[in-house]
Amino acid sequence: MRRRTPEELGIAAVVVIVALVLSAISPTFRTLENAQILLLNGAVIAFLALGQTFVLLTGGIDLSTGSNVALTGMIAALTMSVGAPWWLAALAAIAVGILVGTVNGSLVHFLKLPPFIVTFATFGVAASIPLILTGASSVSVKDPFFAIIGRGSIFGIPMPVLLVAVAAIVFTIVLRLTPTGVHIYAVGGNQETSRLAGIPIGRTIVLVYAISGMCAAFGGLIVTSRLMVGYPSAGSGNELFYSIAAAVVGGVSLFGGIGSIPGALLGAVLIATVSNGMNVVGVQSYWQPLVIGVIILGGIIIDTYRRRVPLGELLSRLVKRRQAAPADQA
Amino acid sequence: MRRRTPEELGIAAVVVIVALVLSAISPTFRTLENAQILLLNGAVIAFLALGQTFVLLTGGIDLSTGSNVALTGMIAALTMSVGAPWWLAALAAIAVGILVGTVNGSLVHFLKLPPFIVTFATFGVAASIPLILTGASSVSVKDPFFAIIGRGSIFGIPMPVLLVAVAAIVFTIVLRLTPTGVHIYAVGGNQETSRLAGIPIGRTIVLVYAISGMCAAFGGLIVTSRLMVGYPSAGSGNELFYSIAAAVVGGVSLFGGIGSIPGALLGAVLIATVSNGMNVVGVQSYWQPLVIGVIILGGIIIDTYRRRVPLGELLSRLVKRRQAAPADQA
Amino acid sequence: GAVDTGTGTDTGTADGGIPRPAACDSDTPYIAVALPNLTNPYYVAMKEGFETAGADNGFEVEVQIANDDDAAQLSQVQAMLQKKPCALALNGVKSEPAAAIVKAANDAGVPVFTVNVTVDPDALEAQGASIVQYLGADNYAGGAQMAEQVLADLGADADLKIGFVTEPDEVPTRVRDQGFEETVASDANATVVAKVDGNVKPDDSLAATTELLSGNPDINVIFASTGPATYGALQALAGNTNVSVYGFCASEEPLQGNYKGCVAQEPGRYGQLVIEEIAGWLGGATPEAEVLLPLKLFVTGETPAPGEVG
Amino acid sequence: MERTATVDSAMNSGALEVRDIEKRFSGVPVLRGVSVAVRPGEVVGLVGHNGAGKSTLLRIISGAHRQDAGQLLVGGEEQSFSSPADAHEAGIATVYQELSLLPNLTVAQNAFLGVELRKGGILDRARMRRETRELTESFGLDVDPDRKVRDYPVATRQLLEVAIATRRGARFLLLDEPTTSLEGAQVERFLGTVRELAAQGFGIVLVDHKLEELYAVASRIVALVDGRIRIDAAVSEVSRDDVIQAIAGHAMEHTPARERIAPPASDESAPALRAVGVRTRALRSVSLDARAGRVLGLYGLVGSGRTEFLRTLIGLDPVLDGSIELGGAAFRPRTPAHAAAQGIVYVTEERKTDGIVPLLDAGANVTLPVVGRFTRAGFLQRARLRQEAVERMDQLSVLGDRLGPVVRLSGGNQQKVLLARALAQKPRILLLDEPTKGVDLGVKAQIHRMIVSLAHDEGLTVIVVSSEEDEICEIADDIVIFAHGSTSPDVLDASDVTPNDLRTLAWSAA
Ligand SMILES: Nc1ncnc2c1ncn2[C@@H]1O[C@H](COP(=O)(O)OP(=O)(O)OP(=O)(O)O)[C@@H](O)[C@H]1O
Ligand SMILES: Nc1ncnc2c1ncn2[C@@H]1O[C@H](COP(=O)(O)OP(=O)(O)OP(=O)(O)O)[C@@H](O)[C@H]1O
Ligand SMILES: [Mg+2]
Ligand SMILES: [Mg+2]
Repeated sequence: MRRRTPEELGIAAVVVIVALVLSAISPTFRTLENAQILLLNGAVIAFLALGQTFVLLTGGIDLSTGSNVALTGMIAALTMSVGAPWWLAALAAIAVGILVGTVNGSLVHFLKLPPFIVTFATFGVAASIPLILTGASSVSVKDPFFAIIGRGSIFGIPMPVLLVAVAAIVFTIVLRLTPTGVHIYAVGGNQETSRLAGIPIGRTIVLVYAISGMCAAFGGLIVTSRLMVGYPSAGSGNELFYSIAAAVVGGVSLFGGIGSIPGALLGAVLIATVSNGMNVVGVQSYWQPLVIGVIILGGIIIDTYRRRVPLGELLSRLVKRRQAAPADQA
Repeated sequence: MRRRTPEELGIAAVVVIVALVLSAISPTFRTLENAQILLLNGAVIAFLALGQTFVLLTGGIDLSTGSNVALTGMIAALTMSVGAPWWLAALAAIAVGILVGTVNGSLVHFLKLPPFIVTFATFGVAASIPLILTGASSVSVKDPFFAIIGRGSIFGIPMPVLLVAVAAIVFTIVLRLTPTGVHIYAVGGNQETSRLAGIPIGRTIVLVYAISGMCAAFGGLIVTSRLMVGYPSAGSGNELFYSIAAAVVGGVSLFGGIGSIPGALLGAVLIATVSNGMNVVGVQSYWQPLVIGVIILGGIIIDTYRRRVPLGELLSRLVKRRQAAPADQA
Repeated sequence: GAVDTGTGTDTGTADGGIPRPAACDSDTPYIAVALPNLTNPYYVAMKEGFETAGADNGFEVEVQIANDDDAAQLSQVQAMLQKKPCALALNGVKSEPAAAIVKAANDAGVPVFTVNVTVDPDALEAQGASIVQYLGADNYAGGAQMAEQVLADLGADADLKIGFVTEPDEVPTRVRDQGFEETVASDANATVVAKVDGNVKPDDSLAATTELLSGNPDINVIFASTGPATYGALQALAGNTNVSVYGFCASEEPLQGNYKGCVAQEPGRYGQLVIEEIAGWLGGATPEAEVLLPLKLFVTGETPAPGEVG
Repeated sequence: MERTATVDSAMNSGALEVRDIEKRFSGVPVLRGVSVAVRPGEVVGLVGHNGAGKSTLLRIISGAHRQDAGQLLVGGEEQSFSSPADAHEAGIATVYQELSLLPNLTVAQNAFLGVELRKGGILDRARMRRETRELTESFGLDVDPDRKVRDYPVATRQLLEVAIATRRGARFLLLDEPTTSLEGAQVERFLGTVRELAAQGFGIVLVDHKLEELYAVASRIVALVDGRIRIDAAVSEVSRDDVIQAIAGHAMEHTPARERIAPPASDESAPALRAVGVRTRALRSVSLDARAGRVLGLYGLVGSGRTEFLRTLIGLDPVLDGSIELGGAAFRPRTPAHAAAQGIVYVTEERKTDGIVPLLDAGANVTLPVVGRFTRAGFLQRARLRQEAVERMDQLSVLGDRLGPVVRLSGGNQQKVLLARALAQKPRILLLDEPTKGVDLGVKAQIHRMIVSLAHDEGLTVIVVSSEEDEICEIADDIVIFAHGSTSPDVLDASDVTPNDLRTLAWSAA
């Protein structure tokens, strides 16, 4: 019976609560335009969080994703600067993103290295290449149609938001409805068992890192297209951190085997909402890290509490809480 | 027989190899002064890595440690700015560092929250407080004797290096020779099993975060004392990342239960050596992230390989490697 | 003795004129240059300025990049000081921590020429350190220039709702904000509505600006205190004609539409000027304590040339 | 604490008793009012079908779970344990069903976990090492106190855990299926220890599915069925048949499984699987033939290399020397997936490490290796998958919440899930390592029949490793004895061998 309520409900509730509070504080927060802006600004982190979710599900971590944003964005800009059309540039960026991921996955699997170190190394490599290629300067995008990725919209929904939505749907299908999805959870749940069960572990691991790399490429394309310039420090800010936090807030375990795409997406929306709310409501920039931290913490406390206690029992538990504690937390 | 060679040997060998190569390339690298500078610069990351090791051993992670450097450094500077002597300021900073850690540990243990999120939140809080307290400006250190922490030296050994050495020895003793140490490994090995064995899990978890907070405070004191100014963006660079990487490079598992203080220390020395080497040898700034990444990766490959194959067998294995592959990776 | 308290030696050079290290009299005097990073094109240009001018003036110039880490910059400088340079040209990562670097150079008897980022005078005094010269843009004037331009364009008593896209954690940007704010205050109808943090990055500035406007739809003027912030703010505005953008110039971005004015620094030239100041000093001239360079103003229809950046 | 000191304190204190214990998990009742007592010096044998609630009861007494209702008394005094540490305090030591030593710690560290000896604030490692050695030696274990527990085989770990439990200053010992990994001689030795401990005044609760073992040591038999006590009587007052009747719900036919259907004559054609002089890191020389339609039993002492051999067949350890043939053709095991492609399927003896994926549900665990077979256009056919899982689980009578994480199933039911997984893979050659570990006696007989039938009726080649001589004799057609990583030269015909012969043979080989 507890199982029936989806795991993501708690974090969804938190998102709603935070949005309601912000709407109450600021009338501008609750406008449709602001909702668009919120989602648009959250799109890159959401993409990274989606990719990261795959990696985390197998018990890995992908630190390279932030600088992969810069690398792929730069690749797109450079490709266009030599005259290629926008779609070719986009493909090139995605190919490079997947390549970085494939390298990560191969090193992790075939050399049995800790993912933290492997992706730390590729993080450095991916950060250096754009700097080396361009001498730290930016590269303007030449093909105006490239703007469609970051600035276009369909029925008023910004293209990056659509891309995230499509990716989330596809990824959810992959995880829930294909053998690969089962394999990903199994590898993260118990790699030894998975090996004995004949699951192609190598393929699974390389795949998740490749997906993460692809997501980073989409992040790079969005950033570059929104600014219409490729620059080497893109994605070097809080993106990586926030994207991992988004996944974890959404219930993805750093130890593998637990979590879902909708959860990670909701985590990203929560972070986007809070970040947007800060600026819209006008919280002083010094206070922002503190407020973000406290809200996320509060959210996860609510969520954790809900997970442990089925919604129905919540009230009665609150009364006689003391007695229940030790054993069921096992 | 394999047991007899300490786990840390591989990474020590890597440090030696890297140092030898750098010495061969650059005559300045192999000077005594440069060794001092190298260790001095590595001191903050080493401290953070030592603290992080405790947390990682229990299967947690401490992201707050970077901004805790800023917070504690600022506390020291502010304490002196109201007239307190340097040692009182140092104690105040250490107390605040421990406090932050204790809050982390308590939230992790008592509310059963993911360490990533808890310390992500305290990271924000610890980053905001110095900004709020001082309006983002720096606070000059008033007591000249405070310089002893960061600039002093005994027998030519810089004080921060001494502090790291003392801390490493004390921590090694704690981990290897006290019940608390055994409990830390146990909790990281399997928390449920440890609970069944009657280990005081709560105390252990709070303790490791407190130690990490204390190490951050030492980091904060060193930074502040070296620059003789408390400033709110201290520790906000690569410190956090590098300190975790140092621990992992040194053989500490992100999943808990495995690793040692000497290992983490060697990891920190490796990172310090590589960072210093880059600058001394004159690797172009654009190339540095790439070179650092590749060297660390190379180091960990050597180390992993050594761990898997006892040194003696190494040579014969190298010859007929193909045949041996599948099973040893288990 | 065995124990060095690290409280420093009083070299006495702080008050007794500029020291002249032996290296200054070699054939190619060695000049140490410390810059914060190379990910901002600003410093790329400055580095080139240093290197070209160094070659022209017969110096051996070594440029070290701190990757925005103050402590790393300190140790980089310490490393270069061991090679006994003739002078140190310092663009600190942050104003206050840089004082420790100056102090280290003072102790080594090496004169310090600072550029672009001022070293906090209080911190210098607290540490008993001194610099020879500060050379850089007049940030306050830059902000003020933009405010004047706003008032000239929109009217001295225009109803202004101003939003800032800035970097509140850094001194130069705060000084620019201050210059703008204090100058625009002459218009009684001007109000500063909100300030957001653009992190000196175009993407963060883009996001922050969209949110700034979303929260404050009545804003009609944006002041962006850095080049990347200006660029990001412009991208955030695409199509929105109600808002005018003023700020420090985005690199090579033509001023058109609602991008109405910007001021530019010339980091390459700053590097060159520092070298020339050092050369002049070696030739016997007395360097001025402060060289404040006016910023170059650009208005609608103009485009900053390469190297002219905010 | 010294054992003699424990005896004294145990003598003058009363019984450990639970009254009307109730426990639910997610609303589902598991214990429905259980009352039972154990007095010092007494061995209570606790039996019950898989999922009856035995482990849950033990976990409540040991403070690992909290009961929903009911009381817990020690020496007539009501206790309230809020953690296992409290139970330790009250003199209760527990060996849990799932091995719970910490593999990343050394033997000595595990032995003194939570009760470390100190000298001047730091660990007295020399003394702990010494006492650990004394302790393990008294249990006949040859282990190095300074080696990590992960280096030792399951059986050793199991005995080690019991040994450690006795030295925690305990008066009561709760042992949850402590013999599942032990081979015959070890079991006997272990039972001797239990008797000795009882004589010293320990009150012992022993959970075990093997009635012979219980009848050998218990003074009282308690049968737990569906969360209620069905039998609680002195051994002399209750017959084995009564117990079986209570647990399995029906009297068991005593016809040995293999006599039900005659095996095909062992023909002289090429064996389905042949090993010739196989040498690996852990095996010296293994040669044997396994024939289609027959069950080959591998017997040997712990550490003799049986598990190693099975794992070598699926490519987990490289073959250094010798050869393996599959249906006459040379076969070089590469990976489990590769072996599975040849129809070779392995069921592990270590559920926790490489058996289950703990947080996936039971059905997903069953169908894990075959998900790829249930797809259409690349997508899972979830209904068919579920159906397959349910069928397999029904076949093996998996009881409990099949939709929750498999780790929440009782131990025996997890074991059934592993077997169900093997069946789902439709193997040609089935390698079973301790297949009925922890399975209750009703289902065990059923599994035995199933194994025999898979070979005899469906023509599979089955290789079974078991430390239970009875089991081997019951289901195997041929038997090969392992010792020190080598096989005995001759194949025994199972119909000629008694469990006792097996033991003698294994000992003489070793
Ligand atoms: N932590 C838990 N959460 C939910 N259900 C549980 C949990 N632990 C046990 N159960 C359920 O309680 C029931 C009794 O389990 P228990 O482990 O006590 O059985 P058992 O008698 O020891 O069986 P076995 O002989 O297989 O070991 C089972 O249905 C099991 O699925
Ligand atoms: N005495 C021992 N000390 C340390 N490791 C051992 C010992 N005996 C066996 N091992 C290791 O334990 C593992 C399992 O042992 P093995 O497969 O030889 O046992 P087995 O005959 O299957 O016995 P069982 O399955 O009954 O435990 C192997 O990896 C083996 O190398
Ligand atoms: Mg059980
Ligand atoms: Mg075995």
